[in-house]
Amino acid sequence: MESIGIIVAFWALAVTTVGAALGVLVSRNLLHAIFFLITSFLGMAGLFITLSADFIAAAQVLIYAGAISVLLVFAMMLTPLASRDNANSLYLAPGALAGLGLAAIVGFVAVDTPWAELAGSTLAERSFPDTVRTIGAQLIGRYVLAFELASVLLLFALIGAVVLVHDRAAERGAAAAAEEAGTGPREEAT
Amino acid sequence: MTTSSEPYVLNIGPQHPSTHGVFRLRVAMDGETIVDMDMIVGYLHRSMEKLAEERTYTQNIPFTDRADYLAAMSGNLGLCLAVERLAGVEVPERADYLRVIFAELQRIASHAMANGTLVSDAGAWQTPLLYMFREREKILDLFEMTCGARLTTNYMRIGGVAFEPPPEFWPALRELVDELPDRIDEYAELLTDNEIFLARTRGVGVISAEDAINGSLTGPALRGSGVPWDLRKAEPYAVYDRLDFEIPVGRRGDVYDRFMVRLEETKQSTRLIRQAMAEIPEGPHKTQIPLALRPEPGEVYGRVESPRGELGYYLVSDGSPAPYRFHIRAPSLINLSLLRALAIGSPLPDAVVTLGSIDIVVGEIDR
Amino acid sequence: MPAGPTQLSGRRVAAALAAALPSAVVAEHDEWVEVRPERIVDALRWLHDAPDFDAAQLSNCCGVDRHDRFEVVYHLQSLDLNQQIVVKTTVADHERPSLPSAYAVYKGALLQEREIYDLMGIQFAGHPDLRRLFLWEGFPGYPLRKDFLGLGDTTPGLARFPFENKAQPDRIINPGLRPATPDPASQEAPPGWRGDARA
Amino acid sequence: MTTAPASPPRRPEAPPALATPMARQIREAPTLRGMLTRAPAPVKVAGALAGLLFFAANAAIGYLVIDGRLDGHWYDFRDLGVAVGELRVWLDDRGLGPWLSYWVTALIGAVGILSFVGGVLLIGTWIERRLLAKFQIRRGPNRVGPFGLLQPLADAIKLVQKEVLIPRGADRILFYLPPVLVFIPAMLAWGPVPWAPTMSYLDINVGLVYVIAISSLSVLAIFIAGWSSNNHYALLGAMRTVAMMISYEIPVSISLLSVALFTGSLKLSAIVGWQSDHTMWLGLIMPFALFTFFFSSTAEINRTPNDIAEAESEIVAGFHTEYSGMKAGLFLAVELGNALLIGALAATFFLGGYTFFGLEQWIPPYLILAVKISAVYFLFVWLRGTLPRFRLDQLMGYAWKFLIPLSIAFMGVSAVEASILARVDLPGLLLIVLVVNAALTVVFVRLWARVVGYEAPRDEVTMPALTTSVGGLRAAQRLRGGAS
Repeated sequence: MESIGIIVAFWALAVTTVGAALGVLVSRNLLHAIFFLITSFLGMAGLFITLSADFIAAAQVLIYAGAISVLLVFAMMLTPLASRDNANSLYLAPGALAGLGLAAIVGFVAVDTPWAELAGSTLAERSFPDTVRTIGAQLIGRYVLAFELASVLLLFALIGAVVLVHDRAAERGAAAAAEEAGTGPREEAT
Repeated sequence: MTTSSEPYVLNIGPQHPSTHGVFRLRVAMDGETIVDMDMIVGYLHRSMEKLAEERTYTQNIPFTDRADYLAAMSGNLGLCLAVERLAGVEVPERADYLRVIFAELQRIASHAMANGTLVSDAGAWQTPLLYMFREREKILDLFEMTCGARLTTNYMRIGGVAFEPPPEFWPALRELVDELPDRIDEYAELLTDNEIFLARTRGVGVISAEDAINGSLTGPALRGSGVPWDLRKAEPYAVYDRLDFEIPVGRRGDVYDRFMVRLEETKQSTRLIRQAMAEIPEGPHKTQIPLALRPEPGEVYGRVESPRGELGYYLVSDGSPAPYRFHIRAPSLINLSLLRALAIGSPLPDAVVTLGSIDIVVGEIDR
Repeated sequence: MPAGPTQLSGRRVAAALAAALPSAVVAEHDEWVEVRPERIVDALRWLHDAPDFDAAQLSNCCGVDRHDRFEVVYHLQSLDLNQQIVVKTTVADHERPSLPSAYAVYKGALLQEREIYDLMGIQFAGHPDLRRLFLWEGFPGYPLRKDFLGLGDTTPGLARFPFENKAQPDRIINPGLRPATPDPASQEAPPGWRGDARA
Repeated sequence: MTTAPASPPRRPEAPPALATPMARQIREAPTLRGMLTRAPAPVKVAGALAGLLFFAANAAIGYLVIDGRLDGHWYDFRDLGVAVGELRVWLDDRGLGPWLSYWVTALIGAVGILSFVGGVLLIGTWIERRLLAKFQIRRGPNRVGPFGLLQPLADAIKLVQKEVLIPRGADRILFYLPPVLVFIPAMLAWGPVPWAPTMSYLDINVGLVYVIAISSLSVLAIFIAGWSSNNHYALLGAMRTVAMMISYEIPVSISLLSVALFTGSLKLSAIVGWQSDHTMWLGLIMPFALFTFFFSSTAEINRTPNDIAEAESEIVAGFHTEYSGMKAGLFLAVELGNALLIGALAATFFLGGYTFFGLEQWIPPYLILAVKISAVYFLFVWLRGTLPRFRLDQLMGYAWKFLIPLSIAFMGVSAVEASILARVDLPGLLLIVLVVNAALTVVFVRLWARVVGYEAPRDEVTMPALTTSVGGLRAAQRLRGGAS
C-alpha cells in the first residue's frame, strides 16, 4: 500500500470532488453551481497528481478550471436573467437514468480492471516519470488517427461557431445600417 | 441560441475619479456602450447670482474667484471689464498690462490642469498631470507673491488691479517664461508621439464645426473643431490688440485636437507674457473709484476669453450700488450642451476622455 | 455707451427684422431689439439664416425679473462677421410665464433654458428636456425671482433634517421658520441652534 | 517697478526656514547620499571591509566549486537548495518513514516562498511608490522609518484595523472568498521557479504548463469578486478581466511554446540549463516571444498600459471597488506580487534565469535572479509611470489581430530552427539564428502592420493650425481646405 500521505490526499480530494459535484446538483444559484463545478475540476486535478499523471493534472487545471469555466461564466452572463436559476426541470428523470447508467459503466470498468498489474512500481518511487514525452509519442504514434479525428472535429466546431455567429451579426449589422441611413440622425461633416 | 443584453444604469459620480468635482452622470449602458445619459449638476450650487444682487460690484469680485476656481484671474477680469464698461471707468495702462500678464499666467495654469487631467483620464497614472502641475505650482507661487492667495486670487479691481507686484516678482516671472517653452515641448514630446495616447484620443468625441457653433461651444472646445474664434482677437480687451499672438485651430474636432489646442495656447500665452513684460509702462496700477459705485441704469454684457471659453457677465444696473441682475455666462456649463449627443453610442472610456477634453470646472457649472 | 465694440445697433436689426417679419418687432433701442414673445423663434431663425446677420451662435441667454414681467435676453453672435446682436423679449405673465424654446434653432439653448427655468420659472414650450438643473425637482419656488424671499409660507432650504429628529419630530432646525402648531417647549425657550441642542 | 533692475536678475530669496516639526523633518530627511557621506569614518571603513570580505568569500567559494572540491556539499551556502536536499537525506536516514522527510522539506519550501513573497511585497510596495515618485517629480513616502521603508508596514497595520464593509445585496459567501482565492495562484506559481541549480521548490516535469494553468486560475477569483459585489463598476471590471484573460492567455501560451520547442523540455530548471549551456538568452533569440509574453502579462496582471480591469478613471477600482480594509489590501498586494512573479517567469524563460554568463559561479545565483526580477519589475513601474491606457476593444484587437497571428508565425519559425539546431551541430549556429530572428521580427511586424492597415501618425496632421484672424464656419472651412 501507499504511504499515508497519499492516502490522506486521496480521500481529501475524493471528498472535495464528489462533494462539489453534489453542490453543483443542489445549488439553486447558477453561478454558485459553476463555482462548485470548478472546485470539482480542481479536485480531479489533484486526483490525477496522486496518480503521477502530472501533465493531465496541469491540463485539467488549464483547460477545465481555467478555460471551460470562463466559457461557462460567459454563457451565463449572456443568457437572459430569467434562466439564471438552477431550477427543477423536465430532464430530472432522464438525467437521473443517464447518471445511473454512467455510474454503472464506471463501476464495471473499475471492478474489471486489473489495477495491481497496471500500477507496477512507478508509484512506489514517489517520482513523476516523464509523462509528457510518452503522451506526445503516443498521440502522434499509436493514437494518431483518434487525435487527428478529434482535431478535425474541433475545427468543424470552430468553423460552425464562426458561421453561426457571423450570419447573425451580418444580418443585424445590415439592418442597423439601413435603419440608420433611413433616419439619418447625424450628418457626416465634410 | 439567442443572446440578449439588458441595459443597466451606472451612476458616474458625484464622487468619481474622472468627474473632476461633484458632478454626476447617470448613464444607461448596454455592455460597455452608452445608450443614454443624463447630467445631474447642482451639488456645488451656491446661488451666486442671487447673492450678488445684495452686494456692491466690488464685493462681487470674490464670487468670480469661486465660480471658476481654476481660472480666478480670468473671472475677476471679466467682471471688472463689464463693470468698467457699465460705469465708464478708465483703467490705467499699466493695469491693463498687468491684467494681461496675470490672465495669461492663469490660462497657462488652467490649461496645464486641464491637459493633465485629460491625460490622467486617458489612463496615464498621473505622471503627465504632475509634470504639468510643476509649472502650475510656479505660477501659483507668483500669484501668492503678488496677492497673497494661490487659488482664489481676488486680484483685479474695478479700475485696475489691487496691488503692484513685488520687486522679486519680475525676475521670477522672467525665469518662468524662459523655461516654459522647453517644458511645453517636453509634454508634447511625451504625449503627442505616444501611440496609445493617439489611439485613445484621435477620432474620439468628434464635434463638427457646425455643431460646435450651433451648440454655443466656445474656447478650446470650439477652436478644436476648427473654428478660429478667440475673443482676445475678435473683441480685444485690455491691451491684446497691441500684442502679437496666434490662434491655434484643430483640424478634426476630436479630443486630441482640443488637447493640442490647449498645449499650443500655453505657448502663445508665453509669447504674450513676454511681450507684455517688455512693453509694460510705468504708472499707477489703479484708478480710484467710489466705494459704492453707482452706475447709470442700463445693462452690459462684458465677456472675456477665459481658459474654458467665453466667460460673460450680463449686468443690469438700476442705479443702486448693487447690480439688479448679475448673470454669469458659464462656459463650463454651456460647453456641456453637446455632451449627451457625444456620449450616446460611444464606449464608456471614450465618454470619460471626451468629458475630460471639454474641461469642466464644477464650481463654474453650478455657481 | 455700455454697448460692446462689436455690437450691432438695435435699430438696424429692428429695421431689417421688421421688413422680414412685420409683426415681430415690439420696440427698438440703440443696443437691442425687442421681439414679440410668440415670434421669438421666428425672429431668431431669421437672424440665424440671414446672410447680413448670420447669427450662428447663441452666445448667452438669460432672464431678468422686472417685478411684474420677465425679460429674456438673447445675445447672438456671428463668428464670421464678428458682430453681436441683442434680442429681448418680454413675458408678461409673472405667475406662470411661458415662452417658445430656442432649442429648435440653437442647440446651445439646451442648458441655458433649463437654467432659466430652474432659477426663474419660465416654461419653455418645445424644450426637449425641461427639468430643474441645479435645484432638485420639487424645490419650492424659483430663487432668482425678486419676490422669492417673500413667498410667505414656503422658505427655501430644508425645514428640518430628515433623519435626525426621531425623538422630537417637530424640532425646529431653521429658527426663522415657525411650525404649524407651536410646540410649547420651544415657545418657552427662544428657538435657535443652541437652545435646540439643549432641548 | 523697473523692468530692467540695476543689479542682474536674481532668484527670489528663499523663504526663511520654517520651524515646524514637519518642515524640519522634511529638511533633515535622510538621503542615501547623505548617509554615505556623513557617516563616521570607522563606519565607512567597516562597510567597505564587509563588502570586500563578502566578495572575497564568494570568490573563494566559487573557485572551490569550479575546482570541484565543494561539489554537492550543503555548506556551499550560496545554494540553499542543497541544504534542504541534505536535510531530506538526513531525515530519511533516521528511519522516520519516507513521508516525513517529504513533508518537512515541503513545509520548508512553502514557508520559504510565503515569507519571501510576503517580505518582498512590503519592499516592492515601497520601491514602486518611491520609483513612481521619482518619475513624477515628487518625494514619495519618506516619513515612516529610514527613507520611509516602514511605510508599507504602517499601511498594512492601518488596513488591518479598518472595517470590512459588505455592500447590501452582495453575495456574502462569494464576497468573502476572492481576496483569499486570488492569493493562492499568486503563491503557487512561485513553486517551480528555480533560484539556483538545485534550489527549486517544485521542479516538476510540466513546470511550464503548470505555470500557465495556475495563472489562468486567478481570473476566477477576480470574476467572483466582481460578481458578488453587487456593483456595476465591479461587474464591468470583472467582465473586462474575463474577456482580457481569454484573449491574452493564447499569446502567452504560444510564446512559451516556442521556448519549449527550443529547449525540448517543459521543466523550468531545464530551460534555464539550456540557456546556461548555450550561453545565450532565449529572449535574445526570440525577441517577439519575449515581447508577447511581457505585453500579455501586463494584461493578465492588470498593469499599465493594460490595466483596464481597474481603470480608475472609468470604473473606479474595477472588480475590487467594494472591498475595504485588508481585503482591498490583499488585492493590491497580489497585484504587486503578480508583477514580481511575471518578472521571475520572464527572467527564467527568456533572460537566463539565475545565470548570467558565468557570473553565477562567483555570486549567489538567487541574487542574480533577484536582480533580474527587479529589472523586469522596474520596467513595469516605468510603464505605469509613463503610458496611458488602452481601450478594451483596442486591447482585444491588439491581441487577436496582431499578437496571435504573429506569435503563431514565430512559433513556426522557432519549430524550424529548433529542428535544425537539433540536427546540425555548428559552433556559431545560434548566433546566426539570433540574427535571422531579429531580421524576421522586423520584417514580419512591418508586413503585418501593413496588412492590418496600421498607419503611423504624421506630424503635419496632428499639430494644430495657427491663424491670426478670427472667423466662424466659413473661416473653418477655409482653414480645413488649406490644410488638406
